[in-house]
Amino acid sequence: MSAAIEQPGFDIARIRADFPILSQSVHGRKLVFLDSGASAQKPRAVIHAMVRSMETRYANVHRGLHWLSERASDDYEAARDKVASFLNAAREEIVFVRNATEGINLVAATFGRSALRPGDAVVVSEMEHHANLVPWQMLRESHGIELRIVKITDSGELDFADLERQFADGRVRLLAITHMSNVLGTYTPVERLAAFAHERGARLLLDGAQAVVHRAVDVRAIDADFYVFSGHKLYGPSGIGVLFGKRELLDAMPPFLGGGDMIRSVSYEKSTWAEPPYRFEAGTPAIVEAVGLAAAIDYVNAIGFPAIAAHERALTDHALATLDAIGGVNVVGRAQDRGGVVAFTMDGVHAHDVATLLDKQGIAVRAGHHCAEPLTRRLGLDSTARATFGVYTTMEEIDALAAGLRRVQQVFGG
Amino acid sequence: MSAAIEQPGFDIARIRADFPILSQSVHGRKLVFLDSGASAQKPRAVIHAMVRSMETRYANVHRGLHWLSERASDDYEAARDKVASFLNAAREEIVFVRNATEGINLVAATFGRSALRPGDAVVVSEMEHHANLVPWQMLRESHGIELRIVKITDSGELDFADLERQFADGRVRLLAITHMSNVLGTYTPVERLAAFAHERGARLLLDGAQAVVHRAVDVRAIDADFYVFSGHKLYGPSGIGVLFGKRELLDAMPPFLGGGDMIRSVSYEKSTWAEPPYRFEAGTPAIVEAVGLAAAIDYVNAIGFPAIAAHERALTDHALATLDAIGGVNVVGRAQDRGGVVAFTMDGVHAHDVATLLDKQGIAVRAGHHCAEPLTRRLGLDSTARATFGVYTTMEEIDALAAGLRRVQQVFGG
Amino acid sequence: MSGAADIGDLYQRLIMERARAPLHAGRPERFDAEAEGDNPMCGDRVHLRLSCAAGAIGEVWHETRGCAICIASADLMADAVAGRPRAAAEEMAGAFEAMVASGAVPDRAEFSALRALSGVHEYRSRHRCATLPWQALRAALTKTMETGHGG
Amino acid sequence: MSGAADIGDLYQRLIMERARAPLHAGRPERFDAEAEGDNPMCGDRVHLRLSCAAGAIGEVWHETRGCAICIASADLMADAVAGRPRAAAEEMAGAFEAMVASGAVPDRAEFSALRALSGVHEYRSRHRCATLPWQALRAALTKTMETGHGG
Ligand SMILES: Cc1ncc(COP(=O)(O)O)c(C=O)c1O
Ligand SMILES: Cc1ncc(COP(=O)(O)O)c(C=O)c1O
Repeated sequence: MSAAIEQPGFDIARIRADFPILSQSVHGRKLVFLDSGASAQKPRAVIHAMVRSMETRYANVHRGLHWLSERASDDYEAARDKVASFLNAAREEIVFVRNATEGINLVAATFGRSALRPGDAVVVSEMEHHANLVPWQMLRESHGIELRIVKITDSGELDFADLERQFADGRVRLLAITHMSNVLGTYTPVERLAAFAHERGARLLLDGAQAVVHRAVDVRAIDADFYVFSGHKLYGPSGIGVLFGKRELLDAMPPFLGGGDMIRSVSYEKSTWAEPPYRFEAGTPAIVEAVGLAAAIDYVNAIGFPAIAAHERALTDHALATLDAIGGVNVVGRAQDRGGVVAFTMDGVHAHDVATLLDKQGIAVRAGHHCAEPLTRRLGLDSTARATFGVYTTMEEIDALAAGLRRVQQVFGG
Repeated sequence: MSAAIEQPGFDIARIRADFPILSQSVHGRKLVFLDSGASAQKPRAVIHAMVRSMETRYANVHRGLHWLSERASDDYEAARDKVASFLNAAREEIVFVRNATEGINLVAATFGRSALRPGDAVVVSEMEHHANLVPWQMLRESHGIELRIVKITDSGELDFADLERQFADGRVRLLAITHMSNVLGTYTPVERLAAFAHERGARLLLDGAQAVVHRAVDVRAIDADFYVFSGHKLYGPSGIGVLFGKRELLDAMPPFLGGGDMIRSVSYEKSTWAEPPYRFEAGTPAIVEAVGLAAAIDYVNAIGFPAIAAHERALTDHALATLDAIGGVNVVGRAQDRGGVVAFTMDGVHAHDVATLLDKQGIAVRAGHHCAEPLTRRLGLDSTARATFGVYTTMEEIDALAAGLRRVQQVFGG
Repeated sequence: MSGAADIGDLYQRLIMERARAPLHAGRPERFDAEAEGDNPMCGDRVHLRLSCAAGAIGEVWHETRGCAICIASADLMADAVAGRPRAAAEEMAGAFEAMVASGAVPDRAEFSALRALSGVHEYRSRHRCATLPWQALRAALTKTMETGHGG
Repeated sequence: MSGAADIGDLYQRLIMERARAPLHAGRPERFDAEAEGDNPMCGDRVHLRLSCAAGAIGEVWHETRGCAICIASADLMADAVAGRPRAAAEEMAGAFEAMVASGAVPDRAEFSALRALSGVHEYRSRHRCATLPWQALRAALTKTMETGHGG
């Protein structure tokens, strides 16, 4: 039945065949991987791109005058071009980092310490991942900024009335907010947030770690000032992430880490910095991982975001309907605009026990606070279980989850 | 002839067969890769370990309660154990970073800002890579430490008389120095430096980016306080490096980047930090790359450092003899204890032209200041060409380099 | 894949009973030592209180917020250490942690009930759930000794 | 792999001649504009000085510390732009950079000697060596215009 609502033109069987790991068995059961929101699996195209880089085109980049180094540099910079067009940015605006977390820390340490003054305020929301909270707390400690938390509504959406209040005294210089919650699945209205912030003289940083996987992102159209994401959630390698920053902002920012490649010239008295993006990439970068990320972008582009979004919408609708139909299972987050992240609790059963008992059935979900401890408390909870969907997730897997949850209830005598 | 001095038990043909890239042709010539000091090539074992990780054991680490996540966490933490025993450290003392550069920046940003006070001095040497100079310059700017440069002798060794002078006023709190110069090939006497620094109340950071590839390193025996290296120079993946720090030092250090995984608990008012090493690993780490690094360590351990060191000593002796025999070629660096890094100039020919003309012959060397601009100036030079050796380098390749250099001289009418 | 039994081997009857209706849950009016253990990664939290006399543990009470494994572990621990000399209880804590780490059940009478938790071994990420109460016990015992309390 | 000819195609006779014995090297006593270009990545440095009159370049001198490609490029540039109106020289700079980027030689008389440098195209990491003198030229011309000098 479920298969019938599959999108036309979206050949799920072929997509699944691209991911070697999906044919694994776990505890003797077929793997049902519903933890892509933590990190996605890698298609063969990504793995092959990395192998090819290491087997045929590898050397250190930028400073080599020989053939292999030129090829490796070409590949690395082509990856930057790929990311730039993926986000609709210029290549100078794309900085390679380790992950979304490092991207936000980079902004906090450079923009934060140069463009923000003690007493300026940074606003984040109640639904941030720790990656978009802790760096600002650390900046509060070291630099004396004020950190403000904008409320969310009970349905899991940004509370714009509260946002107005947070901005009322005119001291907010940066709004740092998730583009998609990794617990509630909520998409934030980013164009509106950009206009809102800019009208009030603040910059907008978007944490796109979740959003970028599910939707086409156009940083120009959004008018975002900073945008971060991680390669590993986008079917790309671990160890590589992206910071987009508007050119004039990056130009004005001091360096982050010091070392090779980020300098223009070095003397003991004074060193001068390279132009962006190189200013922010100290030392040997994640060369092979950048190549893998480029392959991941090609992969999702080939499927196409309209198809991906439709697929995930169908999965999410099905998941919400299916889980709601199980008595005692409570989905958290009811935003109007929400995506393939479904967190829930089960009456009388701790999320850890849910996850362990699902795992025994081959079903991988995550349980805990999902690196959003304050949000979990805001919801009045200690932890939730969470199923997240990727391009390879099927309707049958959602049905398997529902069946699995019923078995958990049986074990707990429900 | 050269082959005759090959080490017994060191099967160079078999080793070369482990590295797929070495069978490449460049400009129609057999590749002679003499740029391992910039980044080494990857043996099949490393590539396979990464592929296996992505094809069969991949998920995000640490927070998962399901089978794949436990496997990925096991692998990631087993890589930490592997690195710990590689350096003879405890696993809590091993922090995964992107590269040696990030490792030094981490120490500068955390130890530097907590254990050093404005007015305290940090000593580096004239032969540092920018990675071990620029972070201290940045700390000078932001934190008011004093940066002192200890001289090297004309043979390219540390000048201990000058080191005494630099420490004379008792204000030095950290000696940060390379374990092996990436230009001169000099090994520094690290045990002696540790004793020297410790007697004077200073800590010792060693930049092992080059050394760790060529020699067994025992941080306990050395009594180093911090030690950094990069995976990519050790035949491992890009995007992963290591910081070793003595446990009591790491324990006392504040975090570096903020985000997931590095916290103990998070609330808006106050977050508390995880224990080392996790305190210093914010966000999703380079999981697959850690696995690849573990495979690289297995690979070099299987060959064995005694054999590697002997091989490279033979190569270096041969290279020095061979290049010295070419009139107009001048090797820089004549330290007593030196390894497989041979930088040189050619009379009347700029290093860039040397590198390009060697490349045309399939021979990959590096040219420039090798991220050691102040050292290059100290040597009275603008740039040098540099050949560096790895486990797969052969005597014949050194002969090819010598022949190639003679051809460069012909082109330049020598 | 029909019923619940085949997937629930970790969740044996004893564990489920104790998780649902612990025998030693609660907060006594009087006690000689207390300690908390928490695992911020998942929010599990155990608050232990115990009576001591003449170098031996009297009774143990726990307030546990957490998963079934954690609650059952706290409750079975309370059974197991009641009346034992401090040194013996500490030794048991070590033996329990070793059982979880290795999966091997110690061949001793005191583990006849505790063995129900040996299955946790297979779930490395759940080890902490089972050992948290024992960590809290160690902390409580250390504190008692420091203050000379109940000695 | 016998001789030098087969590897030295980039290093044509003209380039080698100019690198060894540049015709326009040196520092004139009088000049109307000057500019420096440097590539800190490799230490290449070009110091240009030029005379101007009536909106046109007179003569160009260079002091170049760098590789053969850079020296030869500076010297051939000095030949090529001497006597040309500023706008024409700037246009040539663009055409030269395009030639290096694409490898395609413009079909124009002014490039009869400059074409010797088209082979740099194949060596992406050397492009900067060839274009550095032209960047310095642009800088010198911009400065002349700003100061109204030599106009
Ligand atoms: C001595 C030395 N230190 C530090 C580095 C920096 O290494 P990475 O670029 O991997 O951070 C290098 C390599 O370039 C080096 O040779
Ligand atoms: C919304 C959100 N932001 C940030 C992150 C951090 O990503 P990473 O761990 O790759 O830095 C995550 C993923 O864990 C996330 O879901």
